Amino acid sequence: MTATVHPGVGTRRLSEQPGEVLDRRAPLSFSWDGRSYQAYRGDTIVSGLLANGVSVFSRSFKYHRPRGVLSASFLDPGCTVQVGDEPNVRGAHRRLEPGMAVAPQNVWPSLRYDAKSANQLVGRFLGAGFYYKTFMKPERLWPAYEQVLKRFATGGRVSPETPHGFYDKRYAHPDVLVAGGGPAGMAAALAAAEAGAEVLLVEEEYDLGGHLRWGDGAERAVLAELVAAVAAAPGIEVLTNSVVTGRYDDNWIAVLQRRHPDRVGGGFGPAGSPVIERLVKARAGALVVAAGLVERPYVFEGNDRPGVMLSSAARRLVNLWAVKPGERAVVLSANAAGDAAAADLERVGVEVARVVDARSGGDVVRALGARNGTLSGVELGDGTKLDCDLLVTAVGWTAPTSLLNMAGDKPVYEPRAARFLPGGRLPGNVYVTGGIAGDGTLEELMAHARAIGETAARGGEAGSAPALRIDPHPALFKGATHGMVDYSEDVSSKDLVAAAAEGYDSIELMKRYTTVTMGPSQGKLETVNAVAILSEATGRSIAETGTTVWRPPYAPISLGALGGRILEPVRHSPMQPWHEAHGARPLVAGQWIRPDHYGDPDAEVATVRNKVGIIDVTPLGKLDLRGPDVPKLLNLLYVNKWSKLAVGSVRYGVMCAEDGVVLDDGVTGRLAEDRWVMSTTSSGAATVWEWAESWLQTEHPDWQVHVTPVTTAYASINIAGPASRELLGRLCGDVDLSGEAFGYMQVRAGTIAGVPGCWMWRIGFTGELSYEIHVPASYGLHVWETLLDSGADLGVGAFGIEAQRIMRLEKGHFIVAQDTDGLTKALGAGLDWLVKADKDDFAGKPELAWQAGEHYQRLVGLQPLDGDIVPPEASQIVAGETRIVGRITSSRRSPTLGRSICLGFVEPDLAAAGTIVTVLLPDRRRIPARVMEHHAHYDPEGVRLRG
Amino acid sequence: MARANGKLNGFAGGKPARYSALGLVRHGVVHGEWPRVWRQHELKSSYDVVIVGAGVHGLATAYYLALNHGVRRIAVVDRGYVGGGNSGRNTAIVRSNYLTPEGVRFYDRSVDLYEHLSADLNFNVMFSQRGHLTLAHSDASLRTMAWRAEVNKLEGIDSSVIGPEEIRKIVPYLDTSEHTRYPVLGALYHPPGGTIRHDAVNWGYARGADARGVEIHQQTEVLGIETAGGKVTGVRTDRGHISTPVVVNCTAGHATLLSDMVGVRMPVITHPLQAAVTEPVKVFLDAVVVSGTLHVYVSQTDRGELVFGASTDPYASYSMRGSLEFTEELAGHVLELMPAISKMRLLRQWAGLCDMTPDFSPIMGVTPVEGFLVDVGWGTYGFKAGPVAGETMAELIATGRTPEMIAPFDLARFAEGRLVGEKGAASVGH
Amino acid sequence: MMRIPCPYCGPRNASEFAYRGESKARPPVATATPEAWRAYLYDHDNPEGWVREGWYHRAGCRRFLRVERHTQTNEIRSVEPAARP
Amino acid sequence: MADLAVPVARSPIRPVGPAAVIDGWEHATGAAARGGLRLCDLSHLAKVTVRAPADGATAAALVATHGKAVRDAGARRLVIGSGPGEWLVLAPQGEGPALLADIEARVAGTGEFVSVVELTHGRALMRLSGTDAVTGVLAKLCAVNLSDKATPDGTALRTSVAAVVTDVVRDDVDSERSYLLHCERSSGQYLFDALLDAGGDHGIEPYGASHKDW
Ligand SMILES: Cc1cc2nc3c(=O)[nH]c(=O)nc-3n(C[C@H](O)[C@H](O)[C@H](O)COP(=O)(O)OP(=O)(O)OC[C@H]3O[C@@H](n4cnc5c(N)ncnc54)[C@H](O)[C@@H]3O)c2cc1C
Ligand SMILES: NC(=O)c1ccc[n+]([C@@H]2O[C@H](COP(=O)([O-])OP(=O)(O)OC[C@H]3O[C@@H](n4cnc5c(N)ncnc54)[C@H](O)[C@@H]3O)[C@@H](O)[C@H]2O)c1
Ligand SMILES: Cc1cc2nc3c(=O)[nH]c(=O)nc-3n(C[C@H](O)[C@H](O)[C@H](O)COP(=O)(O)O)c2cc1C
Ligand SMILES: [Zn+2]
Repeated sequence: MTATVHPGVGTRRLSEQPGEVLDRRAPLSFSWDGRSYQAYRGDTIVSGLLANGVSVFSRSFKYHRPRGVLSASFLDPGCTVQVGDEPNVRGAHRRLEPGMAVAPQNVWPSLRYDAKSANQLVGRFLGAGFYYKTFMKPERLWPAYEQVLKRFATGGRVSPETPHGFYDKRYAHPDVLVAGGGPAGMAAALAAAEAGAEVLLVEEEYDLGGHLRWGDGAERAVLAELVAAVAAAPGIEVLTNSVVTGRYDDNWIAVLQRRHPDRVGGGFGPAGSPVIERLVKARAGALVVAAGLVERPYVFEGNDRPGVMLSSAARRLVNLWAVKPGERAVVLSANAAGDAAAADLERVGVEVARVVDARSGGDVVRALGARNGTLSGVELGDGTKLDCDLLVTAVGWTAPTSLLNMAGDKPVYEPRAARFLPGGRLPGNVYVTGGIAGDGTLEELMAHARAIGETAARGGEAGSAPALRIDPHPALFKGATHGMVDYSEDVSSKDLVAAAAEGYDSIELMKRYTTVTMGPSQGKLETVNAVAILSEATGRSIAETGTTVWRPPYAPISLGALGGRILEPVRHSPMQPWHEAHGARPLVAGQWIRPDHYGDPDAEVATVRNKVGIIDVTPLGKLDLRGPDVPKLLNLLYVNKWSKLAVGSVRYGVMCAEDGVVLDDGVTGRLAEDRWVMSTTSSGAATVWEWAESWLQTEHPDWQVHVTPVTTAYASINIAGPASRELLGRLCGDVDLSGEAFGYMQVRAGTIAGVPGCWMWRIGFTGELSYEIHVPASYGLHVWETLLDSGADLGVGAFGIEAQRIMRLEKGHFIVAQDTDGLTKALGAGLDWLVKADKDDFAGKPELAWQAGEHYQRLVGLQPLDGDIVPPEASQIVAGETRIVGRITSSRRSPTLGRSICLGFVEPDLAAAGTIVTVLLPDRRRIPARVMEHHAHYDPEGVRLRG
Repeated sequence: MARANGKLNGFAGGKPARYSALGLVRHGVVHGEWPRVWRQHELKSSYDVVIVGAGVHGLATAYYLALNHGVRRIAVVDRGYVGGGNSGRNTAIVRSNYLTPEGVRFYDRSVDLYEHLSADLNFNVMFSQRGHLTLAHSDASLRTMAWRAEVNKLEGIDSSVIGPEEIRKIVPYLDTSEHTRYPVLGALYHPPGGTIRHDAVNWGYARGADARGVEIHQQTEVLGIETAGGKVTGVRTDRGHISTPVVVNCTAGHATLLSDMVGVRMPVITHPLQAAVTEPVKVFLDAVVVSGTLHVYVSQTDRGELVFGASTDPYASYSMRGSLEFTEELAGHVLELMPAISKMRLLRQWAGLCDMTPDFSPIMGVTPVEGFLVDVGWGTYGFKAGPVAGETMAELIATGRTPEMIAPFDLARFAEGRLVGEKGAASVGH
Repeated sequence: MMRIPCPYCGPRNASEFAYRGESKARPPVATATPEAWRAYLYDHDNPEGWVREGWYHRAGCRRFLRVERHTQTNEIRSVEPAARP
Repeated sequence: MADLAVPVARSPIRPVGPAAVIDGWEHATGAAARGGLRLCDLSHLAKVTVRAPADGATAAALVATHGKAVRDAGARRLVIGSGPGEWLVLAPQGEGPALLADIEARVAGTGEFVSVVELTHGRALMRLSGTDAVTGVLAKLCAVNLSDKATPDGTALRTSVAAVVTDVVRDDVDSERSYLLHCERSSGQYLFDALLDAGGDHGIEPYGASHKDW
């Protein structure tokens, strides 16, 4: 077949190739660096550009050398481009789409004229790690130097305008997950499916087939058969343009599914699916790794010039995308792949000037460059110089063992084959087959794959299938000259040798010092060359030298895909519609969204103090406790005593952890002989439930107690203020609310606003006469609205958290975790009166017993002498210039008292009432404040409360 | 080892060449080789001090022992390579805006030392004081930030609480709108905080210590510690036995395994801590941004990658394999903070092993076994403390007296109930 | 992600469980010395190897479990209810 | 403001589309075609939990074992073995008190330590039904294997769905794939919205079931 350049699209486009993936009926246009080009559907960005004669796609990181195609695959380091607002797109992988705006990214000011390429000249001074050796002095100049260094950062650009797109996730449970859709992967998948397994077959490229896709007619025939068989097999789900990115504990496997332009909905669902990428999280019964082999570059001078490429790149360009990679080629071949590349090139009309056979000692010494840096010729080992614009190398393979290493395996170097092989230290549910595992004819590899697929489906031992053989291969890593090892990091073999000589002479130190293998391809192309060069420099063998650690992800994953949809549960009370309708300012309190206030918290305070207010306290934790042993549990959890609580009564309690630190507080009431309800703080609800369960299940499984969380089974409303009795009385006919019948710290059950099954407690955080009512949650909104409606003439109003905080501070009630911290034990919080050391046991008891003899700060009420100054919370209390002797934990201006009030910690010798302490304000003013007799600033005797 | 002696081993004139820009040019022109950063040695049969762990703590301790106290016969042994533990895998955030006065003073001394370390070591450690922001998403965390700021200011640290307006100016990519799930209400801003090239610190200390006669032994694992009459007498390694009266445990995540060798119990649990980097993009983020509520922090290196950290793994483990859920949560939370970077890609994740203590403070000083000292419990935050820990541990070893600065961090505090209050403000640690 | 074979629910992702740390016996409150009590609070074996520890199946059966796990491989060799015999 | 004379019960999930009060409960009344992917709020159903020894007389009386859901009372009720020694019983709207009394009577004679708690108002309940896509949509939010082999019709399990602890019951209706999802009340709206989001590309439709039909 003679090759001609296709007239319509592109100057290097070949006529139709038998294995091509182009849709010649679907031309498309796209732009590159601001200019418009034509290509076909099926082209990658790079094949489309090459077809148009563009062969330089980026500039290297440090020296700004021009870069072209190397591997023509996802890994290709020089083909990273910007697409719209997406940085670092792999141009040799990503398919072109109509209208795509592609730009080079590591250039300044332009790809053709790149000012930073001047670095090439000074490059000899900028060896690896140069920055460690300079800019130390003068110290004050370092920040300026740093700004210069930063400008050399590689990569594309992000945009602040990029919307957080639609990224999806799903879970999967395949019996067998196959990584790699080459012949081995497909054969393994088919055998596993035949054995009855549900199989997930994942292929990184857009199509199944692996290397068969760019192979000869016989290989394409096998490919067609395999593809048809996979399509027909029940139980195989195929994901293409998808990559297995990680294998984690217990075969938890991450698969990144990328958009596939040929599939309905991009492969994500019905047409029009908005999904950009999807992370599939698979719990696989077995993982079969059939990742094939990655072709390894050869290190010699000029090996990074555009025009020097791997044999697989040349074959892919010709056979998949019908692109002529050059006009005159030299091929360095150490294996069949190189020979096949030479044949392919000849077939399509590339003049093959020489096939240099490395198996018989042939070598390439340097690639010569034209003025623009691209390839103009090669110098061979025998000194011959040949003109060419294409140099193809086929010097061997690297096994991409990354997934196996994540599973605990260590690659082992096989000198005969000149590559690392899987080490065989795999967990029982991970299998390997195909080229990554060994050599053989296509038939032999597929037979092995079938055996492995069948074994994996059964959960059998990997070793039961006969192993693949290992063929000899010449060891070619670095030639006679120095060249590029890590293309994306711009690290040369000279850098590596220098680093080794400086003492960075283990592969891990060398990696960190030179940054070799730390770039976007993570060493898949580079590691083995780096290891070989280090081995030569130190005289240690390659096996002794070892590789760096392979880590997830196998291929980079977008943050969008990892993040997925935001799943942040939020919780709302039944009264939320009312709050929203009435302009409540939302307060985020953990998962709960609560009304902070409705516009004027001081006015809300006044309403409560003078009339009556209602507040939604639904998030208060509520645990239904039943069983004969509840008093035992209460005695264990709380620091105070519970044995004698009468039916109809409630009591306040404080819980400490085993280290004596205050954990939570709340009231617990006894509703019936064997039924109790414990309330907890809103944020402590889950913790206390778990705390109770842990005691019951681990220490006292014999106790008969059932704990049921009922926090949101009830809408909780506190009705507070002098008119609260009147208001509640209007809605509740079946409970005598008089002070005599229903006293302070009592609980009653009854019907409110027509809703039966409510209970009400006479308690209150605000210090006013108040009733905390708990109504079946579905009726919460009804009761809330009814309270407001029927109390209109009493001046009832809703109040929010802020008003409640002001009032509780007026009353001196502490809030756990605000007025206590991670080390505050009960006595420090002023709870001496509550702690009952004569109880046999309770959580944290020993610590509290010992605390009495210790030095600890005490929580006290404080008032600045100047009542107009409100010291911000966290203001420190100081003695002398800087000695900290306490701090303000809560502070507000009290609208009721018309002055500032506080709670705070002070050293014990300052805790006596009347002591004047110095508060240091954030603005550095020092103000005097008086330690008060009580925590409460308002109605310390609780007259109003009991009223 | 073909060239073990001769070229690869030892400085030409016994002194390291000074690094300088001029030196770079000279080496560039004449293609001379730089001398080794540190030398290789045969293991001797005895040393005055054996430091276990060639992380920043072990190396800095050796360096200051030699530098400040003239101690010479020091061996730093490590079962891997220099800086291969947490010191080589941390996110390299340095700051001093802690909560307790003792903590603030201690870390501030470290920042001081770091500020001059490049010059002192003649090795550029690239300390980048780009500013450090700890976001507050609730009034509770705003209160803790204020608390820290107040204590910090009293100790003379540049630290204050700033509002969303100012935050936006420092970090334009941050979503400071009110209607996010976790609105940004404010932040603790600490201008001298920043990042450092962690490897450079490790190598710089190693080079400096080596130049002062310290022997650094890589690939040397301690298998046992010998005692007689309650005193340390020697160390058993996989390369042979060493007699020594002093062993210093600087092994971070392996701290209890080493202490177990002499029967010293320590309240340390080893939790993996993971980190990750993205592919590089052009620099768009200057400051270090931390969110305790969202368990994540991020900075951008001069190379352009974002470096992410988070909270420790939820359960104790010695596994450094890492997990997918770490990256998922990380990305989800980062995108809540900076929704515009969803197209950046995560390049690599890794883990270290953190020695967590009950009060988020280290354990430093003597133990019940004479001659067995510890400098552990550095958890998720100990890289920044390397210099000061080295300086104070060296003083303790050389003088036998516990410096006042580290007295609060003694091992006995747990049995005596004197925990340090850093837990009070424990957010995402680093 | 590690999987924990819950005796009640079957194998589930570790993220459904809350880690409770090494299982330790609570010293008798009446006689505990500060040393013994604080060893209970703070001391851990922290081995690199097999450890017996508590897990709570928070998103499942809500049972407290005692799990034997290897801290290097995360392999689990036994799971049982946490109730002390 | 609504007419406050008669108490109205409301689900934690706000109705999408038209709504009406039926027998004291506010209901969405929109319809969705059978066969399509759809989601319906069933929070109005009566719910009672029972705690008792896992293997005693109470357990025998309730029939369902942990992990299974069985129809009872002529299919009017669903007894769900929601945990070891823990059951959740569902019944039509308004039957909460009767259900409670009935179960209490059934367990009274056992002599076992039993707690029966009505949680009608404390939990949210919804049904996700439709074609095969149902599994795909739920699999976006729930890590448990939803295949027929692993979790056939009649399976009950508690797990995390969209990061909320949820009882998932495979409860096919007329051989159409269907799941009941039951969670703590205040997260109900969030879970409902998360399912609508997950099913968005499959055209998920919210609808209101007749309160007697579930
Ligand atoms: C992901 C991550 C992020 C972090 N981020 C920060 C941060 O931003 N800022 C910060 O200040 N801190 C951070 N830290 C914490 C910090 O890294 C550590 O506290 C610090 O590096 C500890 O240093 P080290 O010298 O004590 O221990 P390491 O550096 O861990 O060194 C201990 C050494 O001991 C060796 N060793 C162990 N056992 C033996 C033995 N038996 N024989 C011989 N050698 C042995 C190990 O090989 C290791 O090299 C982070 C940690 C991690 C893991
Ligand atoms: N002649 C060539 O050019 C060439 C190249 C490679 C392999 N081979 C030969 O191929 C035979 C082996 O076939 P095979 O099937 O093992 O290899 P293969 O290279 O044909 O197929 C492996 C496939 O796995 C995919 N893959 C790799 N890692 C992946 C991951 N993490 N997730 C998803 N997909 C991933 C690759 O994209 C590739 O398509 C051997 O004979 C080998 O020598 C030949
Ligand atoms: C601050 C910092 C930045 C890093 N940047 C990169 C990077 O750009 N590329 C890379 O491959 N790894 C990077 N790493 C990770 C290292 O490659 C490596 O994973 C880490 O040091 C842990 O070592 P290990 O993976 O060998 O166990 C970075 C690590 C740190 C601590
Ligand atoms: Zn369970």
